Amino acid sequence: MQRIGVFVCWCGSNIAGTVDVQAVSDALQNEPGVVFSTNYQYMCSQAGQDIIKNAIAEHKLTGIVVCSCSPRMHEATFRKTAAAAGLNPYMVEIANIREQCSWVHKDMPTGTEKAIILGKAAVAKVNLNAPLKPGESPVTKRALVIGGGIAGIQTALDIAEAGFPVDIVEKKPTIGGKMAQLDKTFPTLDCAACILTPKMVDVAQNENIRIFSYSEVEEVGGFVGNFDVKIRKKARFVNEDICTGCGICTEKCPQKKVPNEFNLGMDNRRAIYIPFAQAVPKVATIDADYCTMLKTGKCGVCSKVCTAGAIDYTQKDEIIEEKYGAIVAATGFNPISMDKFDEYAYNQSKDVITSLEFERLTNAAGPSAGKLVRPSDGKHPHTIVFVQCVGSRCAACAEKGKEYCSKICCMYTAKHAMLTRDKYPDTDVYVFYIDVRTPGKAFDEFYRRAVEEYGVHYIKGMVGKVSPEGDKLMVQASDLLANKQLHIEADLVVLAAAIEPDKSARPLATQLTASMDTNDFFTEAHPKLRPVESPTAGVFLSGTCQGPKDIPETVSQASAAAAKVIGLLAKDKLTGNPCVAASDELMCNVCSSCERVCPYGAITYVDKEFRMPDRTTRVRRVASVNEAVCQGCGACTVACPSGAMDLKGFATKQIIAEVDAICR
Amino acid sequence: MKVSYFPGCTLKTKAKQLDKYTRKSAEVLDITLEEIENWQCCGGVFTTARDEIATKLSSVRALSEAAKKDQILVSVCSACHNVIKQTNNAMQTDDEFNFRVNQYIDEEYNGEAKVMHFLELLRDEVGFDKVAEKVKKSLEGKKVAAYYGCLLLRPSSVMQMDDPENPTIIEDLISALGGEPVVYPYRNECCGGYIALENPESAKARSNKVTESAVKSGAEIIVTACPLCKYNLEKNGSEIPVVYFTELLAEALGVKEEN
Amino acid sequence: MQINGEFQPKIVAFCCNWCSYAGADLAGNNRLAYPENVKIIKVPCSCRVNPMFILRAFQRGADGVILCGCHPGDCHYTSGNYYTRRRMALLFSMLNYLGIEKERTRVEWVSAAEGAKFAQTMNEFTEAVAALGENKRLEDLRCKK
Amino acid sequence: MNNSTENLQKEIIRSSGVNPKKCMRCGKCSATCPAYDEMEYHPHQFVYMVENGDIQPLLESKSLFQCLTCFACIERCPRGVEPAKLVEAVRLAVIRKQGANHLKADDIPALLDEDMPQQAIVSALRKYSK
Amino acid sequence: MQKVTCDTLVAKACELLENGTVDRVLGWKNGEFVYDVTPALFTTVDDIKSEFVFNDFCGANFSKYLIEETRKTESKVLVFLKPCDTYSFNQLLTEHRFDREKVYALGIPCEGMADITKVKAAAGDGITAIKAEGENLVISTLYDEDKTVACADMLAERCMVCKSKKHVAYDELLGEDGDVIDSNRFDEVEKLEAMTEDERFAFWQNELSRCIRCNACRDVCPACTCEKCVFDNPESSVANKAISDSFEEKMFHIIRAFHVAGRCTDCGECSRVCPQNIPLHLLNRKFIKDINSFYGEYQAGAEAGSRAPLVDYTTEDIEPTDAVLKGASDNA
Repeated sequence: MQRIGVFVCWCGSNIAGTVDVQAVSDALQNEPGVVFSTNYQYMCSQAGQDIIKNAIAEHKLTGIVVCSCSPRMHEATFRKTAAAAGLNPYMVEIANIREQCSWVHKDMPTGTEKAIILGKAAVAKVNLNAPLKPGESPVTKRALVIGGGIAGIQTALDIAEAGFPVDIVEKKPTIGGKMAQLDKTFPTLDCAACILTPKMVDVAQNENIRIFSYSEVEEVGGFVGNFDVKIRKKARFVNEDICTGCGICTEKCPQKKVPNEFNLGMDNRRAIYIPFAQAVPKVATIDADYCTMLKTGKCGVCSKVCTAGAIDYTQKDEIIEEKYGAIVAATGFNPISMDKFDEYAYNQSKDVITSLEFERLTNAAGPSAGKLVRPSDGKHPHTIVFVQCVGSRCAACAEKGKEYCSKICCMYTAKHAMLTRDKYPDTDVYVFYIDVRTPGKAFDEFYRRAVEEYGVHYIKGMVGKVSPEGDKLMVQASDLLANKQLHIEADLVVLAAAIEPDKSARPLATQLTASMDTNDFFTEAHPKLRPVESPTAGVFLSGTCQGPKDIPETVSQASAAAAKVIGLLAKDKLTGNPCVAASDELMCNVCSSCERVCPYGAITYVDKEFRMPDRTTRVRRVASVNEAVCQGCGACTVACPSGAMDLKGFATKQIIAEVDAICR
Repeated sequence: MKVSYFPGCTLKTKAKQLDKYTRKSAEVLDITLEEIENWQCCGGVFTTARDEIATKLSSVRALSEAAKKDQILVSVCSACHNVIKQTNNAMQTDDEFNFRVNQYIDEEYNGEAKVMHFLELLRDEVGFDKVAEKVKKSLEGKKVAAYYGCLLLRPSSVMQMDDPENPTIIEDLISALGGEPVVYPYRNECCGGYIALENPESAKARSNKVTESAVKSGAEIIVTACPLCKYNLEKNGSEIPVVYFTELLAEALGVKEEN
Repeated sequence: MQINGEFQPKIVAFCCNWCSYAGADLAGNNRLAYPENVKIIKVPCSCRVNPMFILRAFQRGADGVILCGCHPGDCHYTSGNYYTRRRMALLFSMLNYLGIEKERTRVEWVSAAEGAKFAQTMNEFTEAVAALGENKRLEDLRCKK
Repeated sequence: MNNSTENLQKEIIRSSGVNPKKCMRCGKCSATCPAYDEMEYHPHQFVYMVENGDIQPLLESKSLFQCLTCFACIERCPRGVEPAKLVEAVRLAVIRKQGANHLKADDIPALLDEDMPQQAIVSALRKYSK
Repeated sequence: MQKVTCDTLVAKACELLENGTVDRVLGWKNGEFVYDVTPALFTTVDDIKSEFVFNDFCGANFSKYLIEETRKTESKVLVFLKPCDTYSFNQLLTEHRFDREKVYALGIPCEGMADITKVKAAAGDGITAIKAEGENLVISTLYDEDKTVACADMLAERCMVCKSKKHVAYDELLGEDGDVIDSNRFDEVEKLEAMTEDERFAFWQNELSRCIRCNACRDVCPACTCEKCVFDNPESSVANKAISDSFEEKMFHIIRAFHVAGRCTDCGECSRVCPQNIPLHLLNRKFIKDINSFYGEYQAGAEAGSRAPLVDYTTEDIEPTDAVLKGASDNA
């Protein structure tokens, strides 16, 4: 029989406000196995933990139940407390009477009654707990960073600086990501390329970093410390080791009509191309969708002009297999499609553009060499209307955009407006906003300067319709403060499109078994306390794949993720999860059902000698669980017809005891 | 192909042309229009209030009739189509409305019928390519502006005919008939509708915007599917002719009587 | 159970640690109320739930049993919820074949981010079970207090 | 808010099926409205005023009858608020009262011309009278 | 009337024993009554010649016996398998329950077995002898003169809806092999599905409340071969060896049916041996029918090594809520 101690936490008034904690500790006092029951204001505090430690010693407790917040919050805390007092940490069970009781129920009687039942279920479970000892597994000291934007670059550099090898997988031909496409950055207005490209060069030169550009993650197996990853290196038809990046091929290629994705299709590139001058690796890539040679077998100009002999039309996709100890997702974002917002006429007029396109238009390396002109006729625009929140803050029921605030648009729009007025004072600039959100260091000051110093017209209201008429854009909008409907004749309309996670993130999350929210942003292990870890051990999050962020935030998070990775790789061994499956070999039928459902291949078969009642021995094959590989899902326990397979920590008897306690 | 046909009251009176050319074109395109027996006026507008039951019963009866015959319910008047489609949607999605409507009708109806505008029928069931094959007298050189108005497109979550802000269905039909579609920004803005009755000035302002925009974009003729749109645009002094799309269709198919 | 003459169903919810259990926590964080009738049992994955647990709950007087797991394709263990889906499809169909009201059993996919869905699901499920009244068909009277 | 206003507010919300609380005050409905200049109270104000129970001025306003039911505000509202439905519900609250029809059958002949389609008459009757 | 005679089987068994292919024979012998045929293990030619029987009452499926038999020695055992038995045989092989090398499987054709309940109903009590004559059975009783009944009228339910006359596994086949039959074995399940929930509950309560928990269904079931049955294992939390309550019985039968779901070959032994005549096969068939309708046609045992539906999945599987509706409305 266990000797169980029950500790009911008030959590200040969080629990005690809706649950009579004294009544709970009194009621649980009489449960089978309970020898001690108490309550305290903050069980997780030092004083609270001391109460637990003292009780363990004083009452010779063999198991404890803490009625408190979610185990996702403090289970680890109380396990450590128990361990410090000499109790096996897996003899601790948490009754979640905060998130799943006091916070969601209305009054004291119902809250108290439910808390008692939850407590009873936890006591019933602990009565059947057994001490568990986690296994150990080695750590592969190499990290994988998926995505080569500023987030991936920063994470990789920090990990490499700490002395661990890192691989970056980037699906585009170059690293750099969205930041490489930007012109200036808010609120300091320093040039994006000037601060990004040195970092890209650092990456290229760092001996600990390998870049797999034009590559994608194909398959992920294994678990924390021991991931097995297959990377598909797509054929770029250029030998990376030989290509010098001289760029002659990209000038001679006769296929000139390929929309240039780096400039968002606002100009053309060749079929063989280097995305931009500072690309890393600076290697040419052939676009197989457009290359005449690859499509028809006739051309070969690039091969002829390449003095290095780097062109290889027969190149095939290559699969690289590598082991990693940690994986960082840094897959970034994209502006959403404007197809569902054609009241702004994005698909009807070339002069309605997104902010990222505006960014390219003002960039010295962009399609207009930095001159702000209308894409339709190359003329200078005299009236520009910026529309904020296009697709952001949409209700789910409207089924068009995103429910969240994209966070960066207010600031970059202020930047665009300010820079326009600075460079072209003859231009009228209107910004239509719902709210201007500027919570950041020097952000509001920046926005105010746009209004006060640069004379940008900020109008509270929304644009309802943009009508292209002749070479003008008729903008119909509301001015809520003046209570007027406005009609502005504009030359250029710039839409602050909502941002969304890159489309590659969802399949990647599935491969990583990392969870995502309904918007396809990766979810954190804890929204406040573990913001750079995914709930899946060994998988970390960097940058906008976790939520909208500006550059400084992205870089901070990237470094934070790197710190977590370094902490993991610095260990030689990892303690595993002791809640793994175990087979009772006497009962095993060898039917192989468990083996068939195991997602990890953790089940093998061994020959076992059994002593029979007549003292003879018989060799029988039985299932055996590899504890280092088993992740403890429990699929096998249900597949097993004889009940030979059970799960430690979530044993059949334990769960049934909980069911019984709840239904009692 | 046999479909149920709901002409609507205006098509029996002021908009006989719309009805006549629809029927003639349908014949050429092997569509049999079976007019719903004893159909009643749809009411012209869909009252959005959820507790308006009686005004929607005539639509439900027509829908139920079509569902019984397992036929698509086709109308050609934008208003009828809008009312019937919205009513059908309410029958499918609003349980309370559905329950109350079913108290009034003999046989239970739960939104089973498929509702299509004649344009959708041409696009999705016949195919514009098939329509193009039957063209006898191409509209070549004719610059035609499609006027959608409100009722064909909105609310798009219910109507689901086309992109509500940048539709192409009529333009595609015009192209199929050999004409040159003119795209202009006001083709999906309101003509003023029934406001013409009590505030003609408001209707005039709306309609003028539409016709001016079409003319500015180089249109020679405007086509519409709605008798009220046609009335408003014409009444308020459109510089260019406004005709039903079916008239151009019949012309191209060679079944328009010269008079 | 009757409280003030009103039937209060007993509802057991098996929740996957990685998704719906966290979803329930999120419902708590956001103070999204749902009936106290719902008592959650944490499992590492929905595929840990043996049909025997569900039958046991009914036998011991539960009026409804709901199982929440990760959305198909999002299982923390890659495929656990797919097995759950098959097992429960067959079990629930069998229970209904035996005359057990189909509204008493349910599987719902609730992610860690869907606190609102969790609360809404529990509200709906409790209401549906309450409308059925007491589970008399699978309850073992000996287990009654 | 007194009782009768509160009941009226509830009734409008119920019959329209619109939840004005979803509004984030962006003003896109008013930006989009073709009849904006004919109105004393604009679509976004309808939503705001119903939400606040400030309904009396709406009941008395001519704006009620200027909405064209073109659904553009419904189409473009980023929050799915559907202002046009609210306008209709307020209008119904007025014309459903005894003798409060905005348009009477007897008035119609004077408003007609020979080209006006039936559709215009029935639509107007639907919208303006009960 | 069986096409293969007892003499043929005896001769074959003796031949295989004598030439050393096998050293034991799993066969049938008479029990207390003529219709009470029981499984038996023969080790000598003499025993076979004197005791071996084969007639219309040899329903017993021997597949399950092979688990224990093949563990005893290294030598081979001869087993007679009717077509339906071969499905169980394959299923056990799939689950690695016996050593195929230690079995000599002799496939025998089957014309369907008689149901003693039907015979008794036709002839009355006190049966002393049953003889097969052509398509008829001649029944002698203590109290009455001989009665002649058509074999076809005496067929067991499972044989009336026989799913297959084809052997899916054997070393040697006696006589001609048949075909998989398009049977209407799900008709009764469909009838139940068409009832209301209340009617179904009443039906099953009436049936299952008769259970005396003799465990015969479990003991005979070729899918119930666990080293230790959960119902006998106090650790399993469902152990309960004796009848205690009508509701408990329902639990027992649901759990048992679920345990064999996807593995049951529909051999019908459970219903055959039930002393209370509970139509237990209707539980198993419901699972088989649902599996077919949810996940595509699957017959456990049709192919050795196949992946059972419950240890398999597709990403597009039906949702449980829809499954319940589909399971109930397929034929409604």
